[in-house]
Amino acid sequence: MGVLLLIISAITFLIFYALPSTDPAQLRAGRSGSPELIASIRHNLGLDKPIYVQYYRYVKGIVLHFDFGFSYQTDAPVRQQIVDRLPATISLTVGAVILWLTLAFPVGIVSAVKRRSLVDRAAMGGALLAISAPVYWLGLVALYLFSNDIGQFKIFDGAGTYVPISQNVGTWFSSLLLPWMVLAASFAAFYARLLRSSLTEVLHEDYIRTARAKGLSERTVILRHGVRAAILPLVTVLGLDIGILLGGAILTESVFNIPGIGRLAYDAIKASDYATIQGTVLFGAFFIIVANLIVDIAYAVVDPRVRY
Amino acid sequence: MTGEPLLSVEDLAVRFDTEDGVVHAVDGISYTVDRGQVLGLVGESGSGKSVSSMSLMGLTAGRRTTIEGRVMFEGRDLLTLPGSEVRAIRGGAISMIFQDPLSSLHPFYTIGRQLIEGVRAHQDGVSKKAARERAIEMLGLVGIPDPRGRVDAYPHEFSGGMRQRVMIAMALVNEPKLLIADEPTTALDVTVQAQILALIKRLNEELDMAVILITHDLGVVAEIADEVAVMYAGRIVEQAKPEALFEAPEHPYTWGLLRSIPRLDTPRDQELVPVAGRPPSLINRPSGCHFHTRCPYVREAHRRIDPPLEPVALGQEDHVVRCLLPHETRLELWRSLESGADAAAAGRAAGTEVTEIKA
Amino acid sequence: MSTPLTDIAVDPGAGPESESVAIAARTPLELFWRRLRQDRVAFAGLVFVVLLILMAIFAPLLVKLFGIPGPNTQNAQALDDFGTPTGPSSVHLMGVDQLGRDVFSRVIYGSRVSLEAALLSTFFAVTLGTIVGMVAGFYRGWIDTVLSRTLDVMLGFPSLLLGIGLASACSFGNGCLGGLIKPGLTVVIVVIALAAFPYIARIVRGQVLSLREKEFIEASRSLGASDLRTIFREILPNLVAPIIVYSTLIIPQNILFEASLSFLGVGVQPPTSSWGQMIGDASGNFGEVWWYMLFPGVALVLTVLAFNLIGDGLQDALDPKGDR
Amino acid sequence: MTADRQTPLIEVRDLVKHFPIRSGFLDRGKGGVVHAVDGVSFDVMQGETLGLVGESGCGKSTTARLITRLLDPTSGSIRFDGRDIAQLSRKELKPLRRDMQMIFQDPYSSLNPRKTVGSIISEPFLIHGMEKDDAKRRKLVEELMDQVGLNPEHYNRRPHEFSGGQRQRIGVARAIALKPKVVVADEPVSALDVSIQAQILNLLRELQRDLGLTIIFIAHDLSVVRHMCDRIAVMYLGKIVELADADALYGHPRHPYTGALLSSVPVPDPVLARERKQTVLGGDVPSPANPPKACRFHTRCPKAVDGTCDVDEPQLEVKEGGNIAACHFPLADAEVAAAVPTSEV
Repeated sequence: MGVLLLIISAITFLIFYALPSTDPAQLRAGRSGSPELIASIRHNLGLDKPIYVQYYRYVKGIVLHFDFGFSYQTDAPVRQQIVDRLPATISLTVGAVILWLTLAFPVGIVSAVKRRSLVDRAAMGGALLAISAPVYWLGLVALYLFSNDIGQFKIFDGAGTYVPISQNVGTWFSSLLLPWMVLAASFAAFYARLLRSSLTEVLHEDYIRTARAKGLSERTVILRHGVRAAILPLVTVLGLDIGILLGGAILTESVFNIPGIGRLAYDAIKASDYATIQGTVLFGAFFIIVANLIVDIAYAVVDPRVRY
Repeated sequence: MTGEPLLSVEDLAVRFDTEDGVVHAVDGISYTVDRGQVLGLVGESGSGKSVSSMSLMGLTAGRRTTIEGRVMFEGRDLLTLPGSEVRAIRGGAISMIFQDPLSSLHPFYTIGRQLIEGVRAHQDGVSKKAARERAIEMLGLVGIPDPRGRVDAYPHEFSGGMRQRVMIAMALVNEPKLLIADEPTTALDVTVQAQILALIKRLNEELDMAVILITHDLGVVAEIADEVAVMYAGRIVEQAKPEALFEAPEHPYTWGLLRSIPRLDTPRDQELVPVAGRPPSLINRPSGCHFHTRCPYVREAHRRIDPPLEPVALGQEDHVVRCLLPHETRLELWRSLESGADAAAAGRAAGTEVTEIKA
Repeated sequence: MSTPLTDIAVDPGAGPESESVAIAARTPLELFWRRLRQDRVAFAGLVFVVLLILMAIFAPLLVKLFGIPGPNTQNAQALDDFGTPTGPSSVHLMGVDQLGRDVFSRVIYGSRVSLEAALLSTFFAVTLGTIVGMVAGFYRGWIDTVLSRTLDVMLGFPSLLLGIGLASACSFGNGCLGGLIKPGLTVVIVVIALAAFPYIARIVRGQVLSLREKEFIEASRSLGASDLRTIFREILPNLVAPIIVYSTLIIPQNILFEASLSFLGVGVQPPTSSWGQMIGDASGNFGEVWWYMLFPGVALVLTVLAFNLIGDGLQDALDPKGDR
Repeated sequence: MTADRQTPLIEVRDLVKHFPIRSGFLDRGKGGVVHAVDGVSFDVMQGETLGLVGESGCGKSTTARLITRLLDPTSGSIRFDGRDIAQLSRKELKPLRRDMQMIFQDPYSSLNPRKTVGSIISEPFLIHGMEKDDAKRRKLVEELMDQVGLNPEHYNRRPHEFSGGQRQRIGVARAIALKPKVVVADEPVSALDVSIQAQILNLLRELQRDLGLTIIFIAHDLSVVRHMCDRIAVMYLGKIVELADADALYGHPRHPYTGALLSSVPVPDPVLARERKQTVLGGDVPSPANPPKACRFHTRCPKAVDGTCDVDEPQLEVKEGGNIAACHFPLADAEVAAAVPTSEV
């Protein structure tokens, strides 16, 4: 895991320090920076050192002090920025996950059991449509239709109304409702499809026949014996998805103007703030790796054949 | 009890609607099973032996499946009973075991849990604890060493033979009157097969439990069956007591089965006589006698006339066969075949013409 | 025992498989076409995609045919007195954008970017993924370990974030790697291909691992066939079908990826029109100029949906267990 | 039958194959080895059919793959025609492959579904650069098809258009295409329906007669092995426990395992089945990853004696009647007669 992070950090470092044709020092100095100013900034940032020395310093900072350096834009420590933005991202992710799982399970199960029925076809058609729509467009359409500022039907809070949960729980909740739904839509669709195909496969297994032969009710057969085995592929995907979202739901946060990590990354990109971009990428990778580990453990919990 | 059979299957037909056409998997079969009797259903893949028995319990039901006929069990027709009542019988009075015990057990649950579930599905108000005791008792009955210690193990922690014992224990928890065993030993080694067959036979005798044993192995039925039915292309083509069937088989397909396998009880150098050709399609079934495409003794009429299943001769009502050849010819043919003649020679000896079947 | 694609005759959803019956032979390809043709929804998707490709190819011709302005023609008259773009009208079917450019025309041209980016990146991803997957799966051992770990690392990247970073890093000046990766479409294609290939590689590897266990591979080795021969003559032909399926399944993903990058302003650079970029442009004032947000979005959704339908149809058609 | 059968074509000595156990995520490297084949020695005579028989996990298939060098042996030697091939490289092996061919178990997975029958059977010629002329090669392939009982007109069909038995014929044609000296048949009929098995068994015998083939015949079905083989080696957990001529092995098995195997085979004769006193072994075959010490059969053996069988490993030696068996307490004739249907004592 540490190795993986090291590799990722090296690659991101390469991408953001070696690849760009623009000079960070120049960016920092601004448009009118004199050559002397640029040179001094370069020296201060250590940019005049060989790249491996720069990388070594960077990694050392992270490992020893959990220090991702300073934003070129605001001079604020990247770490602090990320920590500040984390609650919003977590709020968005957790709510969306709960929402999409509560949607996906019943739909996926019913579709698998009533394969090729009207219900199944309608659900899967809708799911495919939801998967095909980009989340930011869905967000814009939702805002246009339902937000209480510019919406045609003023139902939900609009973009940019997010407040931290510590400030006002009610506002926090109502401001996130629309983003949750939009973000959960395509995920719910994807999970429902995944569960349907996984459960369909499981329902052909011999042990399902055994369960039926035992005289168990169809409900028990499907929920206890079928779904239990069918969630295995969902566990993997869920772990990764949560990891990715915690690393920043860039598109959703942009559209709804939620001050999360994704929004931070987006702003940093717009401003060519490489230190911040790199910090968020590494942070995102960290979440994905942690999520992977949790998935491995969850696997062993779900499937007794897997041992560690 | 009266002379009423435990199970009586009448004209059971099972069809699957597929992309390629309608598969006539089971084509009107009838048989009865008495209390404590072991019926062996023998056939090759595609003969309909598994489908027929699964269909008794509604396990082949599906949108594209048609099941017809009557399946009378203790006075009730299983095919017309409402789902909840069929479920009460499934795993209760009739239970099943399958070919591959590993895939037939749920990999994520302990065997104890899977057994307890079976008990509690059929016996209302049984406490978990009592059900667990019952599970342990059954595991002991089927010969699992240290059942109390093993009850919380997962299926993957057992060997193949032990898993099949677990399956049998699971089938026994509700004291079934009929056990349907679908190729129960096919996936097992021969020494373990002997153990499992001995176990089934023992349970059959001790618990007076009837058994339908489905297998492709004639040796297996000879070991434990009281009655044998040979299936071909979705139908029973011959049925008799094992002694009669193995001693004086009357259907050319049965001859083919018996003569095409090497056996330990015949001379080592005995020639094998394969059944020519390949199994027929169940979508476009051959006309007339379904076996005519592979039968060396086919006559023109056999391609048109579908033979009924009838007694081989007057006074031999418990040996039935579906064949148009005269009884005497059949006896003569088998006699020659048994003494080592090939089909052509046997035909000459029996005075009947022989057609060469192309593969 | 494994059952080949074609031997399934008995409905596996209903009947036990041990009773599968040999029936009228039919090649997997025939079966596949037959099933696909019966799948009206997938077929509709296919028709849509064909039309879309024609539209992309003949975009200039179409624009002329409809008699509408080119994608970059700014029509000041289409803006009202306050400089606000006007909505759908007989002149501009889908209205105009802030610069007075015809949205319909831009939507038509946008299909070029979407298809080009998605198809080329898919092609590269599939090529690279297939090679890596085959090598890893066939040789196993340390080669597999190294390649698989690398794939894990690549899958461990937050791909959108990284794509954005890479695209933005390469989108200024002369691009990166000494101008090898130029800003604009090239960057987008490289980023998408890099993000997508590990998935293909993983799937191919899995397929090869299971094919490798097939006895015909052993047979080929026992005849003395070289590795190359085994890979190309025995394994590759068996990979064609799954590769086609997974390609069609990642095309829509890649279309969305391109659109996301362009939406965020790090994809295709203006004035080239791209659906994602149009939506991004519209996100500032979609309250008033809804048409500039709506139409490119609808085009995007329909295109992605069409590809998804095809992919689903192909997957169903090639699924040996397909019960329909 | 002929003097040929006195000359060994293949001499296997102390052949060992251990597979490392790949274990989970955290206990990697701790894993032991599976003793798939653990010191096996035997000869295969010119023109004979040698049977390797045993239950799953006994190492018979691994042995076949070691002899054909589809697997690399851990140790031991395999002399083929006087030359040790155990350590040859793939390049050095290539010319040898013409003389040694395999027939596989599963007629479904042993034929590439994407190729035509013609190209499958042509494959050996192409690989070895023989018969480069297309027309000639096609003619040869059609002759081969005819020889194994396939219709040469089906040259351009694909495997899925054939039944299991016909597919197995295709596999046989491919194996004999280069006129090999040895054919290793690994469970060639166990995946086939019973009515079809005999077709393939008869074909193999016919080809052996016509081509003077030496066959190593691997099967778990003792009846099939008895029918096909001149000499038989019985394997248990990676070792040969008994080796004898077919008549001797079936007539008077000496190893209790052989006896139990023979006793376990169901016989399609209800009268015999009822009268026979079956020896039913307890338990399952132990895991080859952790085989029992000393005599590997002692955990299931009805005749095992504590202090001997679990301490002292028996060696293969000639027992009464000429059977070679590895057992401290071989079966006596009386025991054989009671339990074994093929008993001739």
